[in-house]
Amino acid sequence: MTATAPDTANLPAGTGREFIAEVTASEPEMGDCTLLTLALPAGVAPRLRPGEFVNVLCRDSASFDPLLRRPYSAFAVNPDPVAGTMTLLIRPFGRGSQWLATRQPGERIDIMGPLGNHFEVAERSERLLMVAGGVGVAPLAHLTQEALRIGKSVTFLMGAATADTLLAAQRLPSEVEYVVATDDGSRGHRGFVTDLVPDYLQWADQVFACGPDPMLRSLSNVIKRDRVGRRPTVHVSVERTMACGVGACLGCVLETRHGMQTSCVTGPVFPVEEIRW
Amino acid sequence: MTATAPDTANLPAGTGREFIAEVTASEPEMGDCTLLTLALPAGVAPRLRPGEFVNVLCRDSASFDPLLRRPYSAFAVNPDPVAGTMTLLIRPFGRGSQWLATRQPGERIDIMGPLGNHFEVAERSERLLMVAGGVGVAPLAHLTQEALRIGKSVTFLMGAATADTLLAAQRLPSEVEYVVATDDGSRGHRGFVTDLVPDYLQWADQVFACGPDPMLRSLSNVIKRDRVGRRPTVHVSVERTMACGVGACLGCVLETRHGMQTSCVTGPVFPVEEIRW
Amino acid sequence: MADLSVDLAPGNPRELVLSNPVIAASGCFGYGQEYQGTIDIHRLGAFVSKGITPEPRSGNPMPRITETTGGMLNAIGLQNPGIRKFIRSYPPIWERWPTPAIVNISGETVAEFAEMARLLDDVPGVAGLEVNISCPNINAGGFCFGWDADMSREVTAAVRAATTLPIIVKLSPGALDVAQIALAVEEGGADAVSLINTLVGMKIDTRRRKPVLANGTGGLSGPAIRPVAVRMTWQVARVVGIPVVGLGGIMSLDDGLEFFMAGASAIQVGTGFFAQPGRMVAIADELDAWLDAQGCSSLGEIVGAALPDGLPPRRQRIDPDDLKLMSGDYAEARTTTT
Amino acid sequence: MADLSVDLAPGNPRELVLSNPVIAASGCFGYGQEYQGTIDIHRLGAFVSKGITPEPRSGNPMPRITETTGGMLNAIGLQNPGIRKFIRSYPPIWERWPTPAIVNISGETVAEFAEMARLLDDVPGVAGLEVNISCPNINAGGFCFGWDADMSREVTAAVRAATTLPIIVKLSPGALDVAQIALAVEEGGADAVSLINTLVGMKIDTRRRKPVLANGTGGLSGPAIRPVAVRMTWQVARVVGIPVVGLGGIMSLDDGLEFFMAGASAIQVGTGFFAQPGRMVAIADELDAWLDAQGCSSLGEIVGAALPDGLPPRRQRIDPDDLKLMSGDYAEARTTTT
Ligand SMILES: Cc1cc2nc3c(=O)[nH]c(=O)nc-3n(C[C@H](O)[C@H](O)[C@H](O)COP(=O)(O)OP(=O)(O)OC[C@H]3O[C@@H](n4cnc5c(N)ncnc54)[C@H](O)[C@@H]3O)c2cc1C
Ligand SMILES: Cc1cc2nc3c(=O)[nH]c(=O)nc-3n(C[C@H](O)[C@H](O)[C@H](O)COP(=O)(O)OP(=O)(O)OC[C@H]3O[C@@H](n4cnc5c(N)ncnc54)[C@H](O)[C@@H]3O)c2cc1C
Ligand SMILES: Cc1cc2nc3c(=O)[nH]c(=O)nc-3n(C[C@H](O)[C@H](O)[C@H](O)COP(=O)(O)O)c2cc1C
Ligand SMILES: Cc1cc2nc3c(=O)[nH]c(=O)nc-3n(C[C@H](O)[C@H](O)[C@H](O)COP(=O)(O)O)c2cc1C
Ligand code: FES
Ligand code: FES
Repeated sequence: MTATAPDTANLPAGTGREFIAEVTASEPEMGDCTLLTLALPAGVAPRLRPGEFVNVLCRDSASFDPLLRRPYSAFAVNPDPVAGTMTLLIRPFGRGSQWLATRQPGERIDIMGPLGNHFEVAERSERLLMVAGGVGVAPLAHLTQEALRIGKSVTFLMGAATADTLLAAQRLPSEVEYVVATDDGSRGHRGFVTDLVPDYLQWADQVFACGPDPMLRSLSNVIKRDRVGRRPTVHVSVERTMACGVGACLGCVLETRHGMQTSCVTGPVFPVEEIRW
Repeated sequence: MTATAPDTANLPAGTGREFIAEVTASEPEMGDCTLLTLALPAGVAPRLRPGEFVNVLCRDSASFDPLLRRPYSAFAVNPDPVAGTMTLLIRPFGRGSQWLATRQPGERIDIMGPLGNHFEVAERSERLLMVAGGVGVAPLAHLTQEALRIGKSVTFLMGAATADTLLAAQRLPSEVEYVVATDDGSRGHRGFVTDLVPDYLQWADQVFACGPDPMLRSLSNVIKRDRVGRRPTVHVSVERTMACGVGACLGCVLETRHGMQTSCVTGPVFPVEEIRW
Repeated sequence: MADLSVDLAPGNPRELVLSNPVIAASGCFGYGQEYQGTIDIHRLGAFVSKGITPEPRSGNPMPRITETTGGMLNAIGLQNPGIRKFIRSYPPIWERWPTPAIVNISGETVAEFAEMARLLDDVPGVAGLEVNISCPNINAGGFCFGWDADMSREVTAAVRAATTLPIIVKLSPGALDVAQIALAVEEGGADAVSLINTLVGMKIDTRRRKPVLANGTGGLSGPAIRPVAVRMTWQVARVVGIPVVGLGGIMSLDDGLEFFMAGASAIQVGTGFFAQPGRMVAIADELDAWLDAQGCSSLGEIVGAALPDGLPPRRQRIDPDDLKLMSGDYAEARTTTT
Repeated sequence: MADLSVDLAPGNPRELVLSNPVIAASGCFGYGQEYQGTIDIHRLGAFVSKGITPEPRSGNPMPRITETTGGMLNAIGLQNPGIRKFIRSYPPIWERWPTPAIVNISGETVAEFAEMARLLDDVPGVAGLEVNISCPNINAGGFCFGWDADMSREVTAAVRAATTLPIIVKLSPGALDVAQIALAVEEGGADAVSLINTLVGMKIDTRRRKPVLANGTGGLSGPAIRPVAVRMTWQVARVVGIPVVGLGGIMSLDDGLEFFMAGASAIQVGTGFFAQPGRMVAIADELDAWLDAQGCSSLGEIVGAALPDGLPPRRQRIDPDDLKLMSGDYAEARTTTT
């Protein structure tokens, strides 16, 4: 009987970091991806800071397929203390993401979060550069939303395989300068998004990046090569396979200057120079 | 990639005993049960004889929950050689039956069958007595359909817990005498369906029964006690957990006068006196 | 069209050549007839019969099977007609088939294994033997043959001495060090090893407060055990000079590729047949297509691909007489050392 | 309100009394802090810390975890700060908690185990030890302590001689006969045994043609292994006179009931926390309600319900001095026999 207990079993919504969220909207984006909006229990949305992630149970509780949760960054947040929502950008890879991407409004999902550290925008930083690769665009879209709210100016660089897997421009506030690169040159610069970075290193006070490891590595090389001194500071959000999401299993570690550190608690955001690739 | 291959992978519909069937209709019956109608590949429906069963994969092929197939008897068959269909009566127990009971028209299901032996109506039998317990009604409803077609007369005894879990009378042809028993007496005889059997032993040329083991055991006792000589002959369809459904695993055996016999190939129908309860 | 053929007894003049490396596992494919009409069994490289014992066995009481997460438990109890009736019933049918039939034998003493091997030695229709050493040795207090290197070598040598048929010894996952057992049976004269047999498990019906299976414990099979099976295949393939047949939870081509890359020259499918027989016989075709896509002209190119140092050198073909001779030595060796 | 309390060290004057029998398993619950804010950890009967070693360890390279059907593989490599830093960091926090904290220790020699036990003996905040004998003994060619009865007894005796803390010895599923190992550690002075640790498995990334885990092999946990864990719990609970703690794939109350009925006095939950922490801490409440519904006034009424002959008689409480004494004997006995 417990095997078929609802996900809600013993989860006083809102208290603690495990809660049930109801799907309120679903729409396609970036080709095969899905934007899934979830109603959050009172008090959760305001706490959710850019770069933090949630660990999602991508199955009903009676099944074990897949067994473990899947981490997702918030793409956008409505911080209303009562009617707050969170929007996830989901690219279908395997079992978990396919399950999550196909949830319909009204369905309820078991979520843990907010988890991990977040992107820190320094008081005196005025100009922020975002460098996004693929679904790595998610936490940076959220950060952009926040940065504009507190009056910063943002340049948003995005790279993708083809034009139709780029984030649609209208998904970003109009004040944002949006520059893109595609592998096939079907839109914007033909090549890597990191090729665009040098032009903005003078301009930017801070750089924030998220994407596949190869992209982050090439970014770190660009920085080593072209950055003058220690400015701009560069923070990257890394992606590692996770189990617990709270620092309990040590399965998601990253080798840094300070030794092995968990990407779920000490990360996922790290100063680029601290990571041992 | 193979992990997400469609169920249809390499199944030339209609050839062999594993095929894909599309759901054409679903309606509730007998309280929490579902009547699910499936379009069968050309040639299958006419081969399906009363008492035979199909072994149904109750999941999509990329999941292993549940791992094994679930056996179901046909409740009704439209033997059209081209547009033939089969209707299953599904009571929700656990994972498999719940999955199957919630399939919608248009969905495709991986089925093995027809499997097992069947109910034999003897040439010279005129009067047939059906004794059904719960979902055991399924193969007997199919048998009744066939028996009437070849001009036999049928008395149908059914037992259930309560009135609302009895098969609705209109599900049976009007020529059938339908007599019911309920545990709580909410309709018909209060008590076991087997209590009704003695009154019909004189009348019947053959008795066919299907239901839970306790019911079949009590039937066999009634027969031992009240049957005069070897008539009527009594055949019962038993239910055993199955894996392969084709006699390959020896997991579904039954102890009979002739030793251990598979209920999936030698059965599920056995002469009542041959079973060692 | 890559070359999918494999010889599972390269060291044996009688050979055991399969047209493709997908084999139906023992106890999951009956005696080869049962799935006819459901699938074309000749799309398989070979099949292994249900385990045979010297005398007829009626097996365990019911229930004999139950499901677990990603797997199933079985306690069939080796129900079978006994070696003599078996020989009269099935090999005559197999004789007319293109697909090699391998006979799985289970004994409770070394002598029983040897006796069955002797009876099967020149039976037309029998292409090879699979020796199931996951059985208790009643002369060793029910201690499982496959858990002890000496006992495993002894059984193999005794079977080797009784027949020139290709011998596949099926290893037990219960052993402390399966690689050590594999080396022992290689010494004993095995032409190949297969692994793994089921893990011993139990499920309790919490309503009835007793085990679901009448036998109490049962053998765990299915995808749940695949990681254990791949690991053991990898450990064994690194050290033996004879072909390794990998099995345990294979439900798709990708699952099978794990075993090939771990060093298996062929794979067996058991529980998978219960769920999706159509997909199981299609694995060989999918493998063919996959190899083409990878630009491989033969299966051999990926066998052991995941082994740090690749496969060890293959054992050379042995002279017919030496076969029995070598095993003879081991048989002696054992009798002196026990 | 049934009585859910249990003493896991009935033979030990220092006792190990839990308010309920649901324990967080080692390596899945960090050092007790990590899940705070997610769940109320004090709804647990106790928790076991991540495995500690004498010296700090940075663990294995990444990837360290991957999923399998119904389970997961991990190869963390015992990343931990080392016993000394550990003692400074965590027990002072636990000291203020109502929930008993059990420290899991992993050594590569008998001396290392004894040394850690000595250092922990009177550390406030440490309620007991869990001795992880699923580690290679570097003085025995990397042969796992938990695979050999003598080595298992020796380690237990050495730990027993070094501390009067309640000792739970955590058994390895790799042993040939886990019941024999359990009896050996009972002789060695263990207050309780816990089982099972992970099975060794491997998953191969067929695209990269190498193992998914950087370490190659990893430990298999989760529902996939539950049938093996229940079987071993059942085998051990039938023979030992000390409490048995069952674990392996528990994801719900019903899963836990299988272990209780197989003879476990308490259960541990590991992988389950990764998936559904809220449900794991609710198991004790569900158990309470279930026992009421069954008309049981205490958990003890169902412990061993599925054992043919029930639980063997409990070992009597031992005099403090005898504790070290008895173990002393075994320590000697061993040194003479090795
Ligand atoms: C902190 C963090 C934040 C994340 N945020 C997002 C997000 O906002 N949107 C989003 O779509 N994803 C995000 N991810 C990645 C997401 O968690 C994975 O894509 C997801 O776990 C895949 O699960 P699955 O069950 O679908 O795939 P699995 O079944 O686990 O894997 C299926 C196949 O896909 C491959 N695969 C799985 N994950 C990845 C990956 N990340 N990259 C490349 N191949 C992969 C596997 O190797 C396997 O071959 C994030 C990951 C982390 C750690
Ligand atoms: C030849 C044959 C014909 C059948 N025909 C029909 C049919 O026409 N309609 C129909 O609804 N069912 C029929 N069944 C039974 C059906 O196969 C089972 O109900 C089904 O397998 C349950 O699977 P599950 O995954 O839902 O339950 P599981 O997840 O396997 O079990 C869930 C729970 O239900 C219990 N359970 C499972 N099956 C039964 C059962 N049969 N009786 C009582 N408790 C059970 C289990 O013990 C478990 O506790 C037939 C069975 C056989 C052997
Ligand atoms: C129902 C059943 C019966 C089996 N009978 C035998 C047998 O008689 N002899 C044998 O060596 N293995 C037997 N096995 C083990 C299988 O051959 C195989 O080793 C095991 O199931 C793992 O493979 P799988 O996961 O593909 O099923 C049996 C397995 C099952 C499920
Ligand atoms: C990520 C991870 C780390 C583990 N670390 C340890 C450890 O340090 N010491 C130990 O004795 N067991 C360790 N284990 C084993 C668990 O404590 C437990 O025995 C095993 O996972 C089976 O239980 P489960 O299926 O509930 O997870 C670990 C398990 C996992 C999944
Ligand atoms: S996911 Fe467990 S420690 Fe990070
Ligand atoms: S279900 Fe396999 S023999 Fe009947």
